[in-house]
Amino acid sequence: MMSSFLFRAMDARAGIFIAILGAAIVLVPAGNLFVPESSPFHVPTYAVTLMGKYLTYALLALAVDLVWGYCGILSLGHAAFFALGGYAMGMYLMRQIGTRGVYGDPILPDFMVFLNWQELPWYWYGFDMFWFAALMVVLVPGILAFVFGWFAFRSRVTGVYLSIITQALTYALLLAFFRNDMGFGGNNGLTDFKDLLGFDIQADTTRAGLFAASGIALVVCFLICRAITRSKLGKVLVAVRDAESRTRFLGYRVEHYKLFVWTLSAMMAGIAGALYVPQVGIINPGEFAPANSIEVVIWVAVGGRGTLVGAVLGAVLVNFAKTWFTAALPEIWLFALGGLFVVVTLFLPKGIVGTVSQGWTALRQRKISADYEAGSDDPPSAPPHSPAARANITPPKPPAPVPGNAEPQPAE
Amino acid sequence: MSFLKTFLVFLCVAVGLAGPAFAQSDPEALRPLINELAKGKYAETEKQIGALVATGNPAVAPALEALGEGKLFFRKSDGTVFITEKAGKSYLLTDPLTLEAAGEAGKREVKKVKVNNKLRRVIRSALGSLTLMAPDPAVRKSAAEAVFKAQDPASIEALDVALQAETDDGVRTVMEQARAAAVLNSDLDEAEKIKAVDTLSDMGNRDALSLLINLENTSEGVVKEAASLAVAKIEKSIAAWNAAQNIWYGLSLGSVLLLAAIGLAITFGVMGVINMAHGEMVMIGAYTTFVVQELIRTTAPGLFDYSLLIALPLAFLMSGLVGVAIERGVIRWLYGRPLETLLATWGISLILQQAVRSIFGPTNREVGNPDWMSGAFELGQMTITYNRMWIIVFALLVFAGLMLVLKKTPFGLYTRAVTQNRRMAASMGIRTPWIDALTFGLGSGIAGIAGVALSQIDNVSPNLGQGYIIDSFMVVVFGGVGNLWGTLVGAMTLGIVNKFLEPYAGAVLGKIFVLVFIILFIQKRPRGLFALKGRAVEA
Amino acid sequence: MARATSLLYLDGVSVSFDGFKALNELSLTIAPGEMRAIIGPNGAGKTTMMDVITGKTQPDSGEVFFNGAVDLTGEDEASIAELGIGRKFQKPTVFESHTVWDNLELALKAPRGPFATLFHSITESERQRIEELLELIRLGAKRDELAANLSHGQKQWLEIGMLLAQDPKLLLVDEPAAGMTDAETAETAELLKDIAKDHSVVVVEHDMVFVRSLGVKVTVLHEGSVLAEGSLDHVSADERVVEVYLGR
Amino acid sequence: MKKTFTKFALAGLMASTMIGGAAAEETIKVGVLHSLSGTMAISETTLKDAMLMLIEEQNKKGGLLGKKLEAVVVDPASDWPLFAEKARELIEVNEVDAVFGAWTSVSRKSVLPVFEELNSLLFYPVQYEGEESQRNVFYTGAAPNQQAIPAVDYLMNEEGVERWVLAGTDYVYPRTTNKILEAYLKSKGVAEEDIMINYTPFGHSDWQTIVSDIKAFGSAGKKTAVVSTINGDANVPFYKELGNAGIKAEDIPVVAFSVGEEELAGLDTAPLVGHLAAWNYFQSADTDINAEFIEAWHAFIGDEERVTNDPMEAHFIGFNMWVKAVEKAGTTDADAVIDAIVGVSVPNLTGGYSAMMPNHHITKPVLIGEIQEDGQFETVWETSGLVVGDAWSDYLDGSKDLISDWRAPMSCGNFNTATGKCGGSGS
Repeated sequence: MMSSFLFRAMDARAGIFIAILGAAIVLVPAGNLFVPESSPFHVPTYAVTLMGKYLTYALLALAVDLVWGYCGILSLGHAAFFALGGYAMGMYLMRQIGTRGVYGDPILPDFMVFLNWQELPWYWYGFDMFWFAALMVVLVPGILAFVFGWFAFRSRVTGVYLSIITQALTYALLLAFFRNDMGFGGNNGLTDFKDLLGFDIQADTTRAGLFAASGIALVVCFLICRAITRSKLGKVLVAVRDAESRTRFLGYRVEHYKLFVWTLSAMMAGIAGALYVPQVGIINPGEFAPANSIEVVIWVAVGGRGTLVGAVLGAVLVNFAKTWFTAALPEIWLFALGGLFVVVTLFLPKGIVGTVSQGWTALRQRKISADYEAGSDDPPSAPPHSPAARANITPPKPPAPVPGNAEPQPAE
Repeated sequence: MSFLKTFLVFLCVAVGLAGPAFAQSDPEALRPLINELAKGKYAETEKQIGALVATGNPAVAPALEALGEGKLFFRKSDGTVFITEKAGKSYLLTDPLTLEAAGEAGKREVKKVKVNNKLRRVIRSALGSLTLMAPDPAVRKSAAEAVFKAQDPASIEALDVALQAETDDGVRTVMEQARAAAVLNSDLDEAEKIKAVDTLSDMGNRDALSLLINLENTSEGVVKEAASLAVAKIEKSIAAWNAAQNIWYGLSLGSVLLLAAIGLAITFGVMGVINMAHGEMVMIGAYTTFVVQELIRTTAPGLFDYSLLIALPLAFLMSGLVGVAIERGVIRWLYGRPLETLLATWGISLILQQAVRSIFGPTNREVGNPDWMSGAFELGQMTITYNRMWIIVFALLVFAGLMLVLKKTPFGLYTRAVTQNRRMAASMGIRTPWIDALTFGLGSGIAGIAGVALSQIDNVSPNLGQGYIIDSFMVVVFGGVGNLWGTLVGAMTLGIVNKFLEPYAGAVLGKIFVLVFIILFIQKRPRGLFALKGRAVEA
Repeated sequence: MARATSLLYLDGVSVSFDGFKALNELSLTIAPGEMRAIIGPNGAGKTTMMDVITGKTQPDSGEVFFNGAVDLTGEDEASIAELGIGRKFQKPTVFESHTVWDNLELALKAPRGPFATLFHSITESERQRIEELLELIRLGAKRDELAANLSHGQKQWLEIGMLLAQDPKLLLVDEPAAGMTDAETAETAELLKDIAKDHSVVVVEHDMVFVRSLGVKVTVLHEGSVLAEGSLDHVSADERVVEVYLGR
Repeated sequence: MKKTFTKFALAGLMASTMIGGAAAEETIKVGVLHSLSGTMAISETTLKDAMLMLIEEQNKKGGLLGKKLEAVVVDPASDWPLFAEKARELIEVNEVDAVFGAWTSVSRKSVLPVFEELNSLLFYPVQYEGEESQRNVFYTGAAPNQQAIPAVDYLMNEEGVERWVLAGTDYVYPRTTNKILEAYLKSKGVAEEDIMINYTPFGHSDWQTIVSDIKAFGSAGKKTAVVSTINGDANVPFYKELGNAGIKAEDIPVVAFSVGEEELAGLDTAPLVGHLAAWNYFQSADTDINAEFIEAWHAFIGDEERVTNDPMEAHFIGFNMWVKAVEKAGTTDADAVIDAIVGVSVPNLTGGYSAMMPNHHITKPVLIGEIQEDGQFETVWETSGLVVGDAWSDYLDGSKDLISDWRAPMSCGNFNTATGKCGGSGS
């Protein structure tokens, strides 16, 4: 059963994607560690860390795409789960510092010594063990998502209302973690990490290892998402996205389905956060900022909503653009980035992958119709499983939502 | 200090009895004393002020006033002291005694006589005593208030003289209170002190409380008892007023939220555009106010008090035009794809922020409060600041105006028609694209005039809009999307809840609680406060 | 008829929206194996009645029982569907971004839990059942077509097919013939009669020709309660019915 | 621009640094790491401009070691992890020899490990909470003992304040400063109930409740003052509320540590005359070197209205110290500069000389100024000599035994004098 479940995840398209990622997972660290610096094929450590960060962002985008692209839940608060995973990892890294902190306290992190905390708060216990922290990386976001989703989906909070309360959630967490009294380092967050599982966090090998770990996590999560979206459950999710109440009348407990992907997605976001923190070297409440969550949605939209490859591509491309713009055009990069969003929306409404596969479909369709003309009298049609096929039928300008009786539905 | 006190008494009594005689004496005799002010540090300056006051001559008042305001300068070359007024790069000099113009001096020729807070306090009480008998009741009142703050027993006699001559009841009350304050500090007998306690107890505000608490701690016997009673009484009444104060603060915060959210209630609530650039429309309104004020400052300073009124229509137009441009340029291609409006307007908001940063610079710009929006008045034990009051009034006016436009004008009718059934409206001959553009412009314009009001209480910086966008969405969603009344009630509710939580939980926790409250509330009412029920909802 | 022997039993059901009474003391009983047509002018409460039965709307007062013993008030849509009540909407609602085949597969009677569907692989018997249904609703050639690309009539049929795939005890069918050509309408009537052989069916319809062709007992709703009940000829003769509904 | 892209794409994505090194022969590169967008742009953009001006002036004087200086500006966008990434980019990709930048504590904390790992130099120009001393970082802003404590002394002695409100934004600088002040005040005999501590979030804009609390606290019959560590943006609405509520400096003075000329530029200061700030520099400083600096600044920025402020002076001092140290060492090599810079002394803008101390903090005068109607400060008090920046506060339990000395042989940022070991207080 399990093998058929995973088997479903594979096809040519996924194969290409995984091959590219796999090559990166091998080549980038190798290029950093084994190729001499003088060689043109040497990958600088800076690039390894940067790309490692992109991969964690890609994983976060994948998580958002799973709930939004396939189930129609527009989360404007996914950065919260990302940050919680990051904090769990950060707490582990903090405990690993031991006596190497500036005050040399063997137990208490520096910021606690500094604020005169006498002992470790209870919720910091256990984080000195990696397995515990690793468990918390998925459990804390998972449980929060489960509780939040349990209430929200049962109460049938949908559309923009759901989006806004997810935003309220991340905003509330931002303010809470920002408080120094919470015991998470306040605005400065957790920083000054030394080592991870005994490896020096600043060593090139560790960085290469983290890059590879991020890549592998991305591949595994991609396969899981792929398997889910291609299973019957995936079909139910799309059904929920397109006609929620119809799905209910078929006897599906929509809230259970939503809760399942929502929690899973939060856990994936948590893993992304956990891999992100050791690579950038800091976690602080800024990660909870609502603007971050909105940005993730934008990555997905740019890459192509409802296509897993699109989410990954979008995250990497937008962040690469950001890295480049902030260095090349530091004074006016916001014009470029803002302009990019507007242009993508106007001219690539299905995102990059969506538009490309739309073109691909059009080509195939032409071919199919040629085949049909040759031998069959059935009319040509778009192949299944193609988001582009839906694009064809989107009317250019359907009526705007009506006040009162149909609220705006960002989740469509 | 003590010799100063003695002289003050002398002076006040003397002025009261024979003021005119002094006024006629030769002012030139005072000049060496005034020129002394140019010398020495704060401690010396304090003594010199004392010496000036000791002359008992009201002619020293202008010089002291100028000193307090930091307008007293001395010429470096000869040490002569002048009252100055800045004029471009140089100073206009005025003789401190004759008050006649005395030419000009360059920036580097003159130097300011330094004052600090302590000196300003000394000057304030000195001037208070000097002007207790001034002809203008307003001056007498502020003089009495200054004396009240000084709490100087030496001023009792002067106050008694002034009280006898006083005709204005309002001023008389203040003088009595000032006398009571002074009596508490004096060595007068218990009966006098108890009488003073009564006066202060009637006064009943925080200033009186402060004095009485002090008395309670320092006195003994009957006086202490009376003071304790009075303190208890005042504290009780202040506690009662606190609830009213919290409601007021809540309404005030609510009105700010309402202003921020009301434009969004149109662009998002009515039109369904998830307008992330809404905050930037507010920002444009605030910057328009800044530009208007700059122009007024340079061309017609007299109009400064009207600057906000002038800025209002301009801000509406500016933000409205930008809104129309956004609608025509971007959003009209995106109807029916609300999510993509989020993406595009987010991009637009980045562009607008950076544009403002490039044009006006990244730093805060100064937008002044006109006189009628500065200061505060007391209502019972509540302090009500004028700017907050006007913002509440303004928010309600904007709300009422918007309701009128939407309910009573043809434009409002068309808007409702288009948003309810576009095809039907179009087939009835309504130009729906223009209605879309104008409705979006209206929402943006309202955000612009909100910016005018918010410029009075907040930073005018490129980040202005970002600070309000999340709160605005919360308010609109909490109130129920598409319902203006919901926005009004939502804003006020959130404001008041926040302000009642703040004293107990602190500002940060209070805000967290409000957010959690919104999350829980939406569970209970998944479509906001003013949701429509029935079949239409699922349509 | 007594509650115990009925399939569906509504007694004194009232629903109001913001003061408007959509259902007013409505009582209605459907026997097992029965097919019933429900007619009534706009706003008579037909759709609201369906909503109450399927759990979308909770009644303000009154009783709703299924199978004589199961109280439907307080149950949600999914559990009512699981009990065996299927519904077809007035406006055809199929999953437009799924193929015809997937639409039927989703509707097919099978465990409905997330984990069951996650690890679900289609079985031979399921495949056969879908083939049968495709045959029945005449969409065999379009099995891989996206539902969005079907014609209006085909969507109606697909939805009926989905209803059958659920294998419910009771089918609620809201205006199945709306927007169909005459030929399609006739075929639909035949199909429904076919279905009624082993299911209970409640049909809401405006089209009198269609109702007549079904040839079953008719209930007339007006202002949220039952105005008349009996054969179509019987109710057509009722003066009150003529007045509110047929009297144009 | 195309060239930049190619260069970056290659360096960043395709694993090549070949082109990156090409230009390094002709110029000495200086990194400028200040946010030009986001919430901190409001304060940091000015510092970027100040750096560009200083570099331009140095080039007019003939550059450094016979080479021209070249500024490399990046935008970390008020995003703290991005600071670390951009710092790495500056050092690894652009190969800068020193970086001038960061403002908030968290951005400094974020970049610290990067400078340590890559052994480069950071000059940090903002007053901060102390409790830190790092080999690769030079703290040219004030430590708490160079700002907070003298200000409290002034209020106590000159204004006779007995009751204190410590109001701050809830982050590490106010927390630490208030902790130090609380300990200090108690050591001066101030009772617990005469100290009120209040924290607010960043960008707090509704100050009605807090201002009214301050008013209430101030009506207990004792002279009261507010010590404000409220950060940046939140100050404008705070002072507006204060002014409107009629809290006069003569009654309840507010002394601020984060309000400078630049913050006042966004305010109508007429109602605020007399409120105080403690800094190491005011634009009003009456010295020739300051007049020159202001003139150069106005010419550079093309706006006579732009003000100067304390962090700009810190960059002025830090940059000149770096230049002098590089000249002394004869190279821009980080280790050589770190050795050479301790003891370097350069003129500051208030008429004296500031020197780099072995703990990588500098000596500064402390000035207390009162706000004037024209948005400037008037110095009402200043320390008679220079104050040495103290990395580890004497008023905190965890750090009172710690000292820092980066000269050989100690070379330690947290030497414990009680245990005689390097590496914190231990336990």
